Amino acid sequence: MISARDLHKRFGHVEVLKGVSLDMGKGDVIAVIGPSGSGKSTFLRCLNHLETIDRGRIDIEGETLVDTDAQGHCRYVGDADIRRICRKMGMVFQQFNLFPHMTVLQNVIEAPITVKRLRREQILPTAERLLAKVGLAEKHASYPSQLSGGQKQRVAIARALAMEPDIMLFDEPTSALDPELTGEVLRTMRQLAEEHMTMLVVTHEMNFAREVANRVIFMDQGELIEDAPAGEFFANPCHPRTRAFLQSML
Amino acid sequence: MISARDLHKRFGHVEVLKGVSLDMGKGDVIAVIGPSGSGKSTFLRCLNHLETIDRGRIDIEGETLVDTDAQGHCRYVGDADIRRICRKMGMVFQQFNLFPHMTVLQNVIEAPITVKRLRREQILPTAERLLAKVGLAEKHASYPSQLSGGQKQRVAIARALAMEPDIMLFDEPTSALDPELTGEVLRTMRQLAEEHMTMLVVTHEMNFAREVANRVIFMDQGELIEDAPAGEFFANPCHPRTRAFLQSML
Amino acid sequence: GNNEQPATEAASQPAAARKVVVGLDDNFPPMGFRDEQNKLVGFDIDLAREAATRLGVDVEFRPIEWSAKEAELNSGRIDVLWNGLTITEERKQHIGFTSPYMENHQAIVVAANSPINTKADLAGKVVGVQEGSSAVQAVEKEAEITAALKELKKFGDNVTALMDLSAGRLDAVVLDEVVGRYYIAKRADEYRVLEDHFGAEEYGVGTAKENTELLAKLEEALNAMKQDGSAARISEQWFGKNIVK
Amino acid sequence: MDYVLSLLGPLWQGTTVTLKLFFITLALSVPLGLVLALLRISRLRSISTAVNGYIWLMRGTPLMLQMLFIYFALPFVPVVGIKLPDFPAAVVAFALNYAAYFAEIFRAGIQSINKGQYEGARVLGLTYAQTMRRIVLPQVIKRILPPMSNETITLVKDTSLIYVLALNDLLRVARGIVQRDFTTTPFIVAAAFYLIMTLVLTWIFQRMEKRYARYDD
Amino acid sequence: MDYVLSLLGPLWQGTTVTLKLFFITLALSVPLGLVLALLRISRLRSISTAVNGYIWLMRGTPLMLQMLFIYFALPFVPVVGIKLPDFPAAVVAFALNYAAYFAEIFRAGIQSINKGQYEGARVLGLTYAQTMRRIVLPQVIKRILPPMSNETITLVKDTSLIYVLALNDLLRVARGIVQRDFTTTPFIVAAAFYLIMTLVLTWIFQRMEKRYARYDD
Ligand SMILES: Nc1ncnc2c1ncn2[C@@H]1O[C@H](COP(=O)(O)OP(=O)(O)OP(=O)(O)O)[C@@H](O)[C@H]1O
Ligand SMILES: Nc1ncnc2c1ncn2[C@@H]1O[C@H](COP(=O)(O)OP(=O)(O)OP(=O)(O)O)[C@@H](O)[C@H]1O
Ligand SMILES: [Mg+2]
Ligand SMILES: [Mg+2]
Repeated sequence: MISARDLHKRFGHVEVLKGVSLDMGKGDVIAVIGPSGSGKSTFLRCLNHLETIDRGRIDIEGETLVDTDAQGHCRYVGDADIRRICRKMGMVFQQFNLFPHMTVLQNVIEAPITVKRLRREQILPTAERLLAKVGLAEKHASYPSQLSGGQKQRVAIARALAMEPDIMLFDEPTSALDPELTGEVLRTMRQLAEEHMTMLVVTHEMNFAREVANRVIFMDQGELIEDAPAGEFFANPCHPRTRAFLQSML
Repeated sequence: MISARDLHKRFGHVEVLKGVSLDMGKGDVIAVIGPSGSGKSTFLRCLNHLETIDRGRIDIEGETLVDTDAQGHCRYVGDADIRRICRKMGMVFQQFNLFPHMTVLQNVIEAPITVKRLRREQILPTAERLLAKVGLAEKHASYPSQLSGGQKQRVAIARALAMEPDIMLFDEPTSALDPELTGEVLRTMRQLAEEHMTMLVVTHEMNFAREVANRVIFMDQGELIEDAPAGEFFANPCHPRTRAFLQSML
Repeated sequence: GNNEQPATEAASQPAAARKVVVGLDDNFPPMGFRDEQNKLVGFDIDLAREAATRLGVDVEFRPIEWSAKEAELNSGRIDVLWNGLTITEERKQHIGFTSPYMENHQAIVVAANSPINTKADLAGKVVGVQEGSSAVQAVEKEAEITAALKELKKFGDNVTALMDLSAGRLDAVVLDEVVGRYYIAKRADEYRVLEDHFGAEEYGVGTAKENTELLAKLEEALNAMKQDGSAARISEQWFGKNIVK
Repeated sequence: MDYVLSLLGPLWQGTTVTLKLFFITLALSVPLGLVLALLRISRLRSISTAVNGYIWLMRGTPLMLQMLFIYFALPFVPVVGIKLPDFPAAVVAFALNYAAYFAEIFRAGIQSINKGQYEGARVLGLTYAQTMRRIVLPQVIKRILPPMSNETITLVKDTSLIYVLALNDLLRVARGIVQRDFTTTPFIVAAAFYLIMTLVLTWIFQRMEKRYARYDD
Repeated sequence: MDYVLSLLGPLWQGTTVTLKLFFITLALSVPLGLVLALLRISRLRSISTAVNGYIWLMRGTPLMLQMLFIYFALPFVPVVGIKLPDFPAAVVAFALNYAAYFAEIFRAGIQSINKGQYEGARVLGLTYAQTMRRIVLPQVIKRILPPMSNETITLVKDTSLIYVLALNDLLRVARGIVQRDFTTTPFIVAAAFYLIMTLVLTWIFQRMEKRYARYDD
């Protein structure tokens, strides 16, 4: 579904991604872990064009989003194509980024109506089903500010799902939440995984990585150091840096 | 050191504290746990007069801060006395509440100079010792906005200690922090406990409660339900609500 | 020199007999205005100076907002109004006047190429005047003409009105002839003055109504100046001929 | 008291001039200000700089001067020169001047919207224009209400500057009567008129703020 | 060109009047505004309401009217009535008016400071006065710089209203010369003078903002 080859990205003088590659198949649930500042978020953001890469190649479901030619010039496809390709990926942020001036329901149906040009009646059943799925059917008329953090994040997930993406990207979806609220979001994500959604999840929740992900990758200082099936990753990490990190998290 | 008797507190129609009592001896390290909204913060804030109680009695080191007479009228001592008594307690907040316009050092020496009327030279050695103790000696000239969350919280601890309190109150000192930054703050608190500081700590960190506290109290819906030595508390909780809560946290 | 400074001090003192405060519009050439050095000059200024010398008092010139002249006089901040002040019946109710020292017409100024030649031609036209000037009363006194006008526009000052005349949005401006001639001299090719006018009138010096003592003294000084020719001399300096009467 | 009643007619006539200028200015300067704000944050350096210069010029010189300029000097400027009648000239000056102030308010409002809102809209596939129209601007309205309220109330009082073009707004009518009748009562009545107008405005803005209070940022 | 040079002297004299009024107003209205703001947020309902009414009155009526009132009508008011000379009357009106505006800016600034700052200071034993002086107000300064900058620039231009008291500020001197010489050049030169003044102010405020940028909230 996603193929990233040798991604490079620098902010000013700092090289944040130093050649990261990843292949992701349909139904994969990959957890991305690593210390703060290692480039996890930047990697995710490069995949869906929230950041532009400096070198490398990204293909999404067989379509090339960006490639680098022999002279080292990085070329993106046209704006409309970028939008079309990136729409295959839904994204959930740490800070939710819900639209505060819209109710929960409006948040969910906004993009289908504006982007996909569906009529309200067409999307409403889907939206209600999704809200029920994340356990928020009765909150459809609330504003985001009236929700707890865990509820906000579940709305964000429903909003992303309403665009029917093939792949979901999560950037630390629970780290702005109280420990007690984390559980409900993780449950929703676990449910998605069980329905075979393809997911790429940056997380600090080791339990989630251990139990839900089928692959775990470890990033440090802009490099992808380890990439292994979940069980193996925790039982027997190859790299000393991975081991040190896992120790510090327990 | 602290004796609270039958504290009652309501916000509007909601009774948030329904008769909470606690006795705390010198050197006690008490962890307060309980679900969100159970009144933990309110209890702490009543102890040092950030909220006024509606009924009950509070004594700090043998001095009465507030008492309720036979008619049920709650009487606080005079303003100057309140300030003097409450100064025996230092407090650390979840949101740090550092002064953003002052450097780390200025944050630490502000109260000793303004409140205790010490000269700068008198307090400087203490301040430097405290900053070294929390591992931030070299950050003394930084502004709070230039620090990580964990560093901010450690400055907040040093700032409270600079007033030489006999008791330290902590209200979820780590819950605004990334998991990785939590460790450094907990280490500082553990060190304080080892130096026999009397501490009352509202926390979600079960490990801290288990390993550092000598007593754990559990609050639910404005009541103090369980109060036991730490080992006993986790090994063998009496109350079903405590058991349910502990389960959900694991 | 700079007249504001002493002015502010004067107002805080009780009416000093040794000093007379003259209120004037310092944007009223040629009667009173500021030269390139920002000094107050003008025909009325010279006349007032001469009179003060004769009375043996200091004179202080105080710029006022002309449209607030009655209030200034009334509040006692100034003693005298001396700035091409037209004697009218309305004003006589609030202001004590000396006998006239000069005759003036409410002249009608039109663009050089304008078809307007008489008062009657003003029917259906837009006419400008200075707010608070005697031109307003002069025009409004002739009720039929006023009624026939398309509009009587009241400007903050005469120059704004004259500029609007140049811009073609006005058809005529009514203003004191002495003032009008001053401006027309500056742009002779643009304007002309009609034979017709809105009546003759007279300039006098004004004081507060109850201040009869000062009024009498001013009257005396003015008469003396007319008789010994010093008034005529000042007039020749400013207008090239003696128009003092 | 009878005297006060006799003032109401003329003062009301002045008030209609004041209100007319007020509403036309508002109707023109708000959209113009929005366009200027969007140009100001545009990535095209030259456009942004030009708009910035315009705003600087309009905010740096007195409105009265701008009005005199448009009325008297503009007709002689080549190409753009046009001779406007008095009220339209005042309207143009007011609209151009207030558009500059509103542009700054809008710009600050737009820039106060969190980057996360743009990213949230972007990953859902909204274009820049859609993001502005559906996500950003609706939120901007809530945030700019307080400065807009201030500026609008200032506008009510600024209308009195049109006396320089010999237009009879409320304050000028009052001054005329003060001269005629030799009493300051008309000022007091005029002050009451202004207070009523600003009160109504304050009330309208408070209602709007209340309406937008149904959600928090 | 020679003509323009000959204008500089008189216009500069007008500018000194403008600047004098500007600086005296600023020096009086800023402290007065601060006092009003503190009274406005006081818990004593009656004081807070009274200050609120004062601010409403001063912001709801035109400054020009206030000036005319203080100059012409105040002397006849019993008890407080006092006859002020022209420049002091203008200064009083400007100071009272701008104090009301500054008070609102200060109040908003003070209320924008997080409750946590008060609590942080309180648990350290600081009194309310100490908290204000050492913790709150220093932070307020940073936050109010942008609106203060706006208001101050408006003040520069508002000074031209003192023409109603026949004081020769920059704009009135320019108008006087226009009347004497019958040309609009003095207006253009005056506009340049205003632009220079507002530029200098903008620059000063930018430097202050930069200075306070060393910390973030
Ligand atoms: N827009 C930006 N401009 C400059 N530097 C940036 C930017 N975004 C990120 N960085 C830097 O790039 C590095 C990698 O950041 P990134 O957010 O990808 O890390 P991360 O692994 O997601 O960390 P965290 O766990 O804290 O979210 C960091 O050093 C960060 O400071
Ligand atoms: N200032 C206030 N006004 C009204 N209600 C309040 C106020 N402060 C707290 N409450 C309410 O009192 C109850 C107890 O709040 P408190 O903050 O003490 O709980 P807590 O146990 O500290 O919860 P948490 O773990 O979320 O911090 C909650 O229902 C809360 O909504
Ligand atoms: Mg990240
Ligand atoms: Mg709490």
